[in-house]
Amino acid sequence: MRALAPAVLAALAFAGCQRETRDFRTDPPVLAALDDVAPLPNRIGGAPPDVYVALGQPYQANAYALSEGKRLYDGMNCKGCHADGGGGTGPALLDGWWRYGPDIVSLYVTLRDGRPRGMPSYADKLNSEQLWQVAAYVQTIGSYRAATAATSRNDQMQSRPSENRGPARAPLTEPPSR
Amino acid sequence: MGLKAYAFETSIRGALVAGALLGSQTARADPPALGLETIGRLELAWTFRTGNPRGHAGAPAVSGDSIFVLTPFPHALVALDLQGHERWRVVPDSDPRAEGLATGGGVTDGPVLAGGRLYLTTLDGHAMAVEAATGRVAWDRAVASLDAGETLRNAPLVQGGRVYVGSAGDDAGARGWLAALDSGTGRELWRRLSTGPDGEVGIGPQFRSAYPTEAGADLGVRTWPPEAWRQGGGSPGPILADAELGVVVYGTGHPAPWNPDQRPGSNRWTSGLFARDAATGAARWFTPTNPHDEHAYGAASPNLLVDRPWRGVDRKLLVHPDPNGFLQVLDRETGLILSAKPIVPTNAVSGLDAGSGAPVRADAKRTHADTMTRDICPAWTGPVLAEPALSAETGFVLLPTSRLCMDLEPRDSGVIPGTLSIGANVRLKVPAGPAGALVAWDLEREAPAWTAEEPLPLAGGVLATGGLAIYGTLDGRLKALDARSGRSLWEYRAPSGIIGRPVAFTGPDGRAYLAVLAGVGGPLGQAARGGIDVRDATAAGGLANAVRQAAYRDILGQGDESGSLLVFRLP
Amino acid sequence: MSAPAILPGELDRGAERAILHRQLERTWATPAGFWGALTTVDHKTIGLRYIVTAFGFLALGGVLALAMRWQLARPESRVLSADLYNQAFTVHGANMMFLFAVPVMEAMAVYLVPLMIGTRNIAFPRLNAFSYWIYLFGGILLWAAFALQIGPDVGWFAYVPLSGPQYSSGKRADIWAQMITFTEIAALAIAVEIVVTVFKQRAPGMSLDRIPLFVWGALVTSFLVMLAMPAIMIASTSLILDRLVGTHFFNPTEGGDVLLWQHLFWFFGHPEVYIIFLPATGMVSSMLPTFARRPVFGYLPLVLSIVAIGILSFGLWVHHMFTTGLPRLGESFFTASSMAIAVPAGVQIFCWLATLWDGRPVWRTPLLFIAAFIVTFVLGGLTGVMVASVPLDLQVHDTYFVVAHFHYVLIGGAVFPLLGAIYYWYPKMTGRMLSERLGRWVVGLIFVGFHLTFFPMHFLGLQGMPRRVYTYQPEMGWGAANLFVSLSSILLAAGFALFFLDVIRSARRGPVAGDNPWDASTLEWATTSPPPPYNFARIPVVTSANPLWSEREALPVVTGLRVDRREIVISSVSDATPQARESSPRDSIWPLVTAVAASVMLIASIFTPWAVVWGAIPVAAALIGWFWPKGLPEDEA
Amino acid sequence: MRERVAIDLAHLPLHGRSTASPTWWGTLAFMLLEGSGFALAIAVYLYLLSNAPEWPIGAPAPDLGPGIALTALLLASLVPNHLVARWAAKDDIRRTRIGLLVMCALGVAPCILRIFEFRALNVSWDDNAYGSILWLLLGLHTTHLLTDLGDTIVLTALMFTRHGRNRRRFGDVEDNAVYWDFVVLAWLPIFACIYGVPRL
Repeated sequence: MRALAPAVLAALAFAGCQRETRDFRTDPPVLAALDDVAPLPNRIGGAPPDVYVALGQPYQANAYALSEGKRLYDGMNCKGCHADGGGGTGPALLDGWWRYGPDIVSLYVTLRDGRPRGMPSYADKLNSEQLWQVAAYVQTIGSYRAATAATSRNDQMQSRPSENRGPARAPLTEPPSR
Repeated sequence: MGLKAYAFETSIRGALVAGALLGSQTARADPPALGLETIGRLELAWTFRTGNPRGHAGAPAVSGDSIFVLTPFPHALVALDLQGHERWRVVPDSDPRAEGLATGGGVTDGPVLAGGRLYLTTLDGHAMAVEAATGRVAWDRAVASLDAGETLRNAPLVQGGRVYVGSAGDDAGARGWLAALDSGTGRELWRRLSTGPDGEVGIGPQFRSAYPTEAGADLGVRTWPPEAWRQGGGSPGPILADAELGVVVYGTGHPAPWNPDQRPGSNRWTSGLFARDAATGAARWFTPTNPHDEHAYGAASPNLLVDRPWRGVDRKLLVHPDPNGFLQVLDRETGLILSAKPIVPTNAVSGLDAGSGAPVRADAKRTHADTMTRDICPAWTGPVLAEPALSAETGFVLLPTSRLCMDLEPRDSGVIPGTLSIGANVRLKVPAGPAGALVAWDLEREAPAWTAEEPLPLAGGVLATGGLAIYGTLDGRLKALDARSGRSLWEYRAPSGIIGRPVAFTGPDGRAYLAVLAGVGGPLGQAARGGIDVRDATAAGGLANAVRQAAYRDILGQGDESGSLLVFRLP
Repeated sequence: MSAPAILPGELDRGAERAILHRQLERTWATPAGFWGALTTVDHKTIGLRYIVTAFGFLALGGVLALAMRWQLARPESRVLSADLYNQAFTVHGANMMFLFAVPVMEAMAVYLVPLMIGTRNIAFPRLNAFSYWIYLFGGILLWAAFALQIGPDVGWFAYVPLSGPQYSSGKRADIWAQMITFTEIAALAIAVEIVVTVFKQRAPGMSLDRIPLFVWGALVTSFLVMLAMPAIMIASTSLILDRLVGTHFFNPTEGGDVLLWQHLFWFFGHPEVYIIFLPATGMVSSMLPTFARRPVFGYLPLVLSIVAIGILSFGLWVHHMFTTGLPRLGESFFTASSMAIAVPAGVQIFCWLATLWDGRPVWRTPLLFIAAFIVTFVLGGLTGVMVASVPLDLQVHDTYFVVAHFHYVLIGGAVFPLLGAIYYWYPKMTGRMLSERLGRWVVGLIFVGFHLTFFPMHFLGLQGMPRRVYTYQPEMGWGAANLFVSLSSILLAAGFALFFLDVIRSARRGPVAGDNPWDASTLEWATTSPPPPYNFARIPVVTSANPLWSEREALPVVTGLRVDRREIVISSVSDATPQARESSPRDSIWPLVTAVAASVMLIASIFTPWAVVWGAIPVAAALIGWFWPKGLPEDEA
Repeated sequence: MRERVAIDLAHLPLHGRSTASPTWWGTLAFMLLEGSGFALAIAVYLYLLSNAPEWPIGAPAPDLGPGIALTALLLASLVPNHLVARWAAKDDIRRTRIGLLVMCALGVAPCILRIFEFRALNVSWDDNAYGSILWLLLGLHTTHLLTDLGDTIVLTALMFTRHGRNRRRFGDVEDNAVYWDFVVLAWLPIFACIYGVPRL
């Protein structure tokens, strides 16, 4: 019986752990609410929608969401300009020095509305959840979010060291020359 | 020697004064002209910083005592006097969205001077005419649509009162076209596409191909999967004109998307050479060089028109350094391929089929969706990116070559407006040995006369004048060689890598000048300036992978914050 | 009355039986209490623990199976979400194969082999303790992951590319792969122990032709484990490397190959079936003579077919891959060898039938289970011959036909004999009998429930119902059969529930068994039930293949062993001539410490490769603690 | 059950050596299972090779220098290894101690060379499958080198303590020598794969 108390306590503590949920379909009202971002007037940074916070920022630390983001990054031709983060016609993402900053809301707005220098809008191609997924994935390219969740390399041509290989990659300390 | 170079009027890239003929015509006993003896004394007169960091391709235009420079996007057209003082400047409105379609570093070319006017095209799709004397804009037409993924890269060709403009943007899934505008008003006279029904392509009764494979109705539709021709690519390369025959000649770009399995068929009329009636745009002939292009080669390389005897008969020739690595010599009256020899190490194509003119592809280097093919030579960039030149003194064709190879993995991709539907993973590679070379090609022997090896690929055009071959390198060296032997005679270290083409001219003061734009960029120089993260091997069309190799690493840091015009003068 | 003090070097010669027992007790017994439980190296304690844990996992896996049946009972049911269903069938399969079937067979060997060959403890008893802890931690890893909804969701064989870095995000597939590592380390450790125990610790006189058939089964199984399990270690390591550090073993674009996974997996996976099946046949061969009341018919053919099955099992792996488009010749070869293995399997069945035919069968519960096994396994074997032919396999691959087939083979071929074995050896393990009346109910419910559950699945498979789908549409017409299957599974579950009930109840209240309740012939029945910590006060000397039947008056034994240290007899490999009096290690906490350190290293290495570097340091420290001599009598030589 | 004493075993030694020792057989069993691991890793190598249009993939063949040096060193270490085994069999504590010190040095040296060997592969584990299997093979063998080195070092330390003068410990030294033989011999096919096959 003495052994039972710690066991029950351990089980309770375990029960409090966060579950990794994978919803394959999100409710339409949530989808609508997820689009309710409030960017700052210069459209750099801002506040995420309430529902995003209420859901516990479900995209940035969820491996499934990140890999969905990666899949969309590939399928939506992001690679055509940004390659696998190294850039080309579009700016590089790997270095983490971004024109509109590292904030997830900036990324969301960038993807949804586009940016003047050639970045197209994806508002009519992706729903809000997908936009969040891509934004969260792009954030991991620039190493702004290390840690608890990451995608891994794809089964295709090796383009750069696997995302989760070795210790987390820190962003460059100096902006690269433009 | 029965040889005539179409150097200026028909110049592909718009320099009024270039090549040997002018040099020899304007030569006076004193002061000396640029030549083998005098080149050593050439000295820098002045430089002009353009303030634009992109790659500066092409050459400035020169007229009397004025030099005209069109900077890269966002463009400025600047007129300078021969002392380097700015006379006037025209800054066209620019649409920044064009940057998103600026593949390969987004280099542009121009301006072209004709009849006292400067003609230019802008990356964001405008064709313009500007009065050379005053800088007044005579007309300004939006001819290409960014919404459709179209941009304008090549300099216009001005001839016979018409301005010929070719679109770019096959990586964005745009259909390539060639348009003729009225040089006086900018009114569009005709526009012919590279894919689609015969009516839109301009295939009619005039069309006679040297090859039987090109006969048939609506090949531009039938050689594609249903509707695929609507985003089929095929953007024209640099345009040449032969006034005598009344034709314009150009190569068409690769079909879109890169993945060959998404577009089974021979994909007419991409990746081949077109000759069109200069007045109506009707096609005269088409010679495919890379049908059902599997390596994104296309055929849009800079060509040369040469008139010389061929196997004892005087012939009008088209010298076409095809991106698949073979230098092809065609009869430009019929489109018949007379000769095809590799100018760089190749393995994707082993030779040409005599009957159809089609390349014989090596099975080991064919590409398929989701399959990586390693070490395909040459790379998609092709062996010759910039203008070759004909050396009048020697008769050699001077070819600035690159010897890159690539790993290519085509993947399925859809066309999404505003994006580039390349869909392929590609890594460029520097094979063993030098990455570039200036090749002096002897048309007579169908073999190189000499080869000047370079550690980096050559991405700028060549100037042949006074028995010299003058060209710049990606690591910023401007070099002059003896065109007969390839012996190095003179070298100058520029502040940035060079992808432009030098021009030589004689000023009103009678002194010999040499001008060149420095400013590294373009598909082979893009990585020099930063903005590319080479940790991703596929960045910048795979260039990052090459830059990570020791042989190519010298290019890093060659970029300058601003391109510049360097003007040299003999004392 | 306390035993007199034990003098250093004292031998067991003169002592009275009662004093000898107390002296041995003092030397061999594990101290009572929590610390003793953590440090014990007694193969019986560990074996029992192993068995109980494995049956615990069986129960958990069974609950998952019921949940899946609940979900599938009706079309478009919403009991489990698609994601949860994916995890459920993966965890069910992985749990049953890696946490129940293999470990329980090895656990039975850990418990029984030393008793059956007449020695006092298994070889490398500390490794044995370590093996259990590692196994337990691996099992907890899988189930904790499932509870956190990061359970693997890629099928129990985790085919790439689904389980690879691109399509399986998060750590789910890594948890599967690392769980494999845990259970394989545990299984390999036991295999080494069993081999060395059987080779070197047999009672004097137990030459090769006197080894009980279960021990033969365990021995051949151990060799299968040692030769086959490295394949899955290489495979799961490559998978983790692909996922963690970006290697390209399974990335076709960079020269890897997805079929490589299947080759490696089935090179292990097919012998795996025999790793489960061979001990089960050994159990049958060992139990049958007791209830047929005669020595087993055809001892030599039985041994040879065990060995033959062991060897042939390595030539079969490709028959799991017929649908991958292999060369025709290869397919024909593997079809032929799949058919060939039916020969030794048939020899076994005929030997058993002959034993029964010639004997005077006593129809107790274990024998009923054996009968259920023979019927069911033959049916499973028949469908096995069907799927071994390429054209049919192409048709039924990945359908419920295959689900039915392998449940017939695994439950019919391994679980039925195992349940019989539990009924048979339960009195030895606990000293009490299981209920014969309930036992007949258990056999009946499980046998009927099993066939009603799985036989209709053959038809579902032929109708095209694929495996691993979380639901199906009403128009498919599978609803009625699925409902029937789901309802029948309740019957099967009830049988197992009754079994668990009986096992728990009888442990306290069952009739006292005595040393040899079945009047069996093998050595484990020569000692008390349950056996003392030292198994045998004096090591027996073996004179025949059925020693307890041939030496009915008095069992010949050896003397001259020390009582002040844990001492066992080492004998020669072929004819078991005594060679040395070897010591057997005492209890130690270090195996547990090492297992904890190794578990931390293995789990952390799911997240960072550096865990292997830094995690190796505590593991090495623990191993030094494990092996460093403590100056005990056992260290003498 | 009644018992009758049939044999008295008091005359038997308190510890078996060589084939009479369970440790010896345990070592053999571990060699068998590790050997099958090596064999399977080599099978993976050959399988990938048979699939590849070119081999090695996208890299020059590994440089020979460190590999040959290491192989020579390993083969040379067999001599002192067998001497140590012989001295241990004779229970010669002094020579065994010296021999073990030599074996420690001969265990450290290959590990140092191994660092250079990884560099000499000319390919990274994440470049392509060829690099992956090369690193796996070399890593697998390095693990064995390191574990046996650790084993040897601990055993050496043990032999210098009061526990050293014990036949059981001499037996451990013998078993350790057998395992080192295995580590060396297992290297030879791997060496042939890594360095020989790409040059065929």
